[in-house]
Amino acid sequence: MRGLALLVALGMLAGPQLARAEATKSSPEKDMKAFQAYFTHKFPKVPLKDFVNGPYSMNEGLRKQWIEKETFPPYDFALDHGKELFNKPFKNGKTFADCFPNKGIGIRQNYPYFDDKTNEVITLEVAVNQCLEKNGEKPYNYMKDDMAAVTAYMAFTSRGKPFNIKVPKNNPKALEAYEKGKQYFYQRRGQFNFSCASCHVQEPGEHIRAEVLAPALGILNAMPIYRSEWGGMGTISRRFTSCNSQVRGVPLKPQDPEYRNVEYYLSYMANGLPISGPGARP
Amino acid sequence: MASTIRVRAIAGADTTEVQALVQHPMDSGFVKNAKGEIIPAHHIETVQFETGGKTVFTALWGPAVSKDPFVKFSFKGGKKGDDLKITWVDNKGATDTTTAKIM
Amino acid sequence: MRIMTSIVAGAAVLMALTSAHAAETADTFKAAYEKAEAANKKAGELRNQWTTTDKALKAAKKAADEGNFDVATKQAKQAEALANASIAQTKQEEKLWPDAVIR
Amino acid sequence: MFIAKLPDLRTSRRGLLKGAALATVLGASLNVMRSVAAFAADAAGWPAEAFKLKSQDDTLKALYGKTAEASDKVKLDAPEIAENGAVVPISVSTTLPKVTSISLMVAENPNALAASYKIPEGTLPAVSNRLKMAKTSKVIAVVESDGKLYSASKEVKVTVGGCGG
Repeated sequence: MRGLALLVALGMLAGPQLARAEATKSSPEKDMKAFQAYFTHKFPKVPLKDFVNGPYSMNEGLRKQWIEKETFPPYDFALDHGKELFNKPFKNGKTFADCFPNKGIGIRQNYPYFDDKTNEVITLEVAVNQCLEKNGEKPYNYMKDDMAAVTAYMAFTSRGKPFNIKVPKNNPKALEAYEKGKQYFYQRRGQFNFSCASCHVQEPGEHIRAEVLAPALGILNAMPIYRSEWGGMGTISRRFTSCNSQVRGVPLKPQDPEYRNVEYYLSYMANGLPISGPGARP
Repeated sequence: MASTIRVRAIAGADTTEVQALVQHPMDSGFVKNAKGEIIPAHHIETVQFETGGKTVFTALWGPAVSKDPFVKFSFKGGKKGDDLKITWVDNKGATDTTTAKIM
Repeated sequence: MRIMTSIVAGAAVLMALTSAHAAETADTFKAAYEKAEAANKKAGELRNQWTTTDKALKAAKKAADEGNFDVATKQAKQAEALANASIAQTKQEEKLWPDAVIR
Repeated sequence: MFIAKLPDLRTSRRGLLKGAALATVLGASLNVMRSVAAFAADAAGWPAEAFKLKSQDDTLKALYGKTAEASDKVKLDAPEIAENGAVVPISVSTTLPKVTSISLMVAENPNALAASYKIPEGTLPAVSNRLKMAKTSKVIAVVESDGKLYSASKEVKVTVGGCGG
C-alpha cells in the first residue's frame, strides 16, 4: 500500500504521468455518458427521454394507471397555487420574477448551478428561499406545501427543456462539489447499508416490497411530485430525506450542502433529458 | 381563495364529457395521525352536477373515495358556452359550488 | 449486502453481551449514556447517524427517568454499539464507494 | 424505496386516482321532466346506513332492497395490480338499458360501499373514479337497469394499502 502511494507520488512529480493520476478523478462529462449508457443498456426498450417518467417508463401496468391519472393530474391544485404564489407581489411590491433570469419562466433546467461567489451549489429550492428572504418574506418549508407549489409551477413552465447543468471547468470548487455529490450518491449509509445507487442504479424497475423503484436517471426531472404514498406534494428535499429515513439513516437538514451536492451530481447525470415536472408518482 | 373544484366539460358531437377533481382530504376515519390518534372521518357525501336547470349526475361518496376525488361521466346534449354547476357537501356540512362553462 | 449483515450481526452480538449485566446504577447508566452520545455525535459529524441509534438513546433516557437503570444502561450500550457500527460503516464506505460507480 | 417503514415516518397513503375511458354506449331519449323529479328526491339523502355495512349483500339490500345477478353486459375496468391502494382508478360502463344508478363496492374494505352514482335519463351509464382499497380485494360494480340489479367483479391486487399507516 505504501509502495503504491509512493509510486503515485512519484508519478505526479514526474509530470508526464500526470494523466494517470487525473484518470482517478471525475470527468463529469464522461461520468454522464457512462451513466446514461448504463440505463439505456439495462432498459433497451425505454427511450432515453422516457426515463424522466420514472417507474412508469418500465412497467406497463403502472403506465396505464399513470396515463389515466394524468388526464386530470393530482398535482393540479398545487400547480395553480404555485402560479398564484409566483405572481403575487411581496409586501415590498416585488415578485419572484424579480429574482430570476427570464423572470423565472422556463429556467428550471438550469438548476442547480454552482455559485462562483459563495462557492456553493444553488438549487432551485434554495434560490426560491433566498428570493423570499431578500425581499423580507418568510422562507418556505423546504419539504412541501408552498415550496412544492412554487417549484411545481416553475418546472411546469420549463417542461420539455433539457437539463443544462454546468460544472465550470475554471472553478475547481465546482468539481469538488460535484465529486462530493457523486460520493454521497454511491456511499452506503443507514442501518440497512444502502446507498442511493443500491436502489436506483442497481434495482430500478424491480419491486422493493410493493414499490417499483425509479431509475436514478431522470428522477429529478419530474420534481416536485405528487406522491400517492405521501398523499400530497413533495419537493426534492422531501425525496432525499425520505430516502435516508427508509434505510434507517437520520436525514440531514433539507438543503444541507451534501444534499445540494447530490442534486448537482444527479441533475448533471440527466443533462439533455427534458424537465417533466411536476410529476405524479405512486 | 381558489375554488376546491376543477372541472373540464367538453361538448362533443352529441354528448358532453365531464371530468371533475375536488380538493378534499377524504379522511376515512380509519387512519391514525403521528400521535396515534384516529383522524375522524371527513369526506364528501354528495356531489351534484346541474346544467339547464336539470341535474345530470349525482355522486354519493363514502370514505373509500380517494383523497382529492376524481369523477368522469358524460351526458347527452350540452353545448359550448352552457353553464355547468357543481356543488359538493361533506359530512361536516361544509360545501362548495362552482359554475364552469362547457367547452 | 454482506457488509450490512455483518454490521447488524455485530451489533446483535454486542447487545447480547451487554445484556448479561444486572443491577445497574444511575452512575453506570450515566457513563454508558455519555459514551453512546459521544459515539453518536461522531457519527453525526460523519453525516451518518442511524435512526435506530436515536431510538435506543431515547429508550435509555426514558427508562432512566423511570428509575429503571438496568434497562436504561442496556439501551445506552446498545445505542453505543449502533453508533459505533455506523462509524465503522462510514470508514469502510469511504474507501469502497468508488467500486460502485458506473463507468 | 420502501425497504422498511418506520412507524413515525409513515404518512398517509391516501392519494389521488385516475379516471378511465368512458364507453359511449347507451342510447336513450331525453326526458327532462322525469329525470328532474327523480333526481331531486334522490339527491336529498346520502344513504348513511348503506355506507356503514360490511358485507356486499347487506349493502345492496340497504341501498336497493334487492340482490344482483352477474352480467357480462356490465364492464368493469380496474388495474390488475394497483400502483397504490390509495388511488385505484376504476371505471364502469354498461350496454344495459334504462340505467338509473351505478354503485361500486370493495369487498375487503372496512365498509363495502365506496361510491354510488345516480344516472338520470340522458346521462350515459358509464362512470370513472378513483377509490381507496385497504388490501387485495374483489371490486364489484352494480348497475341498476330497468329496476333490476346486474353486477360484474374483478380482483385487484393491492400491495400498498390505501387505508393509511
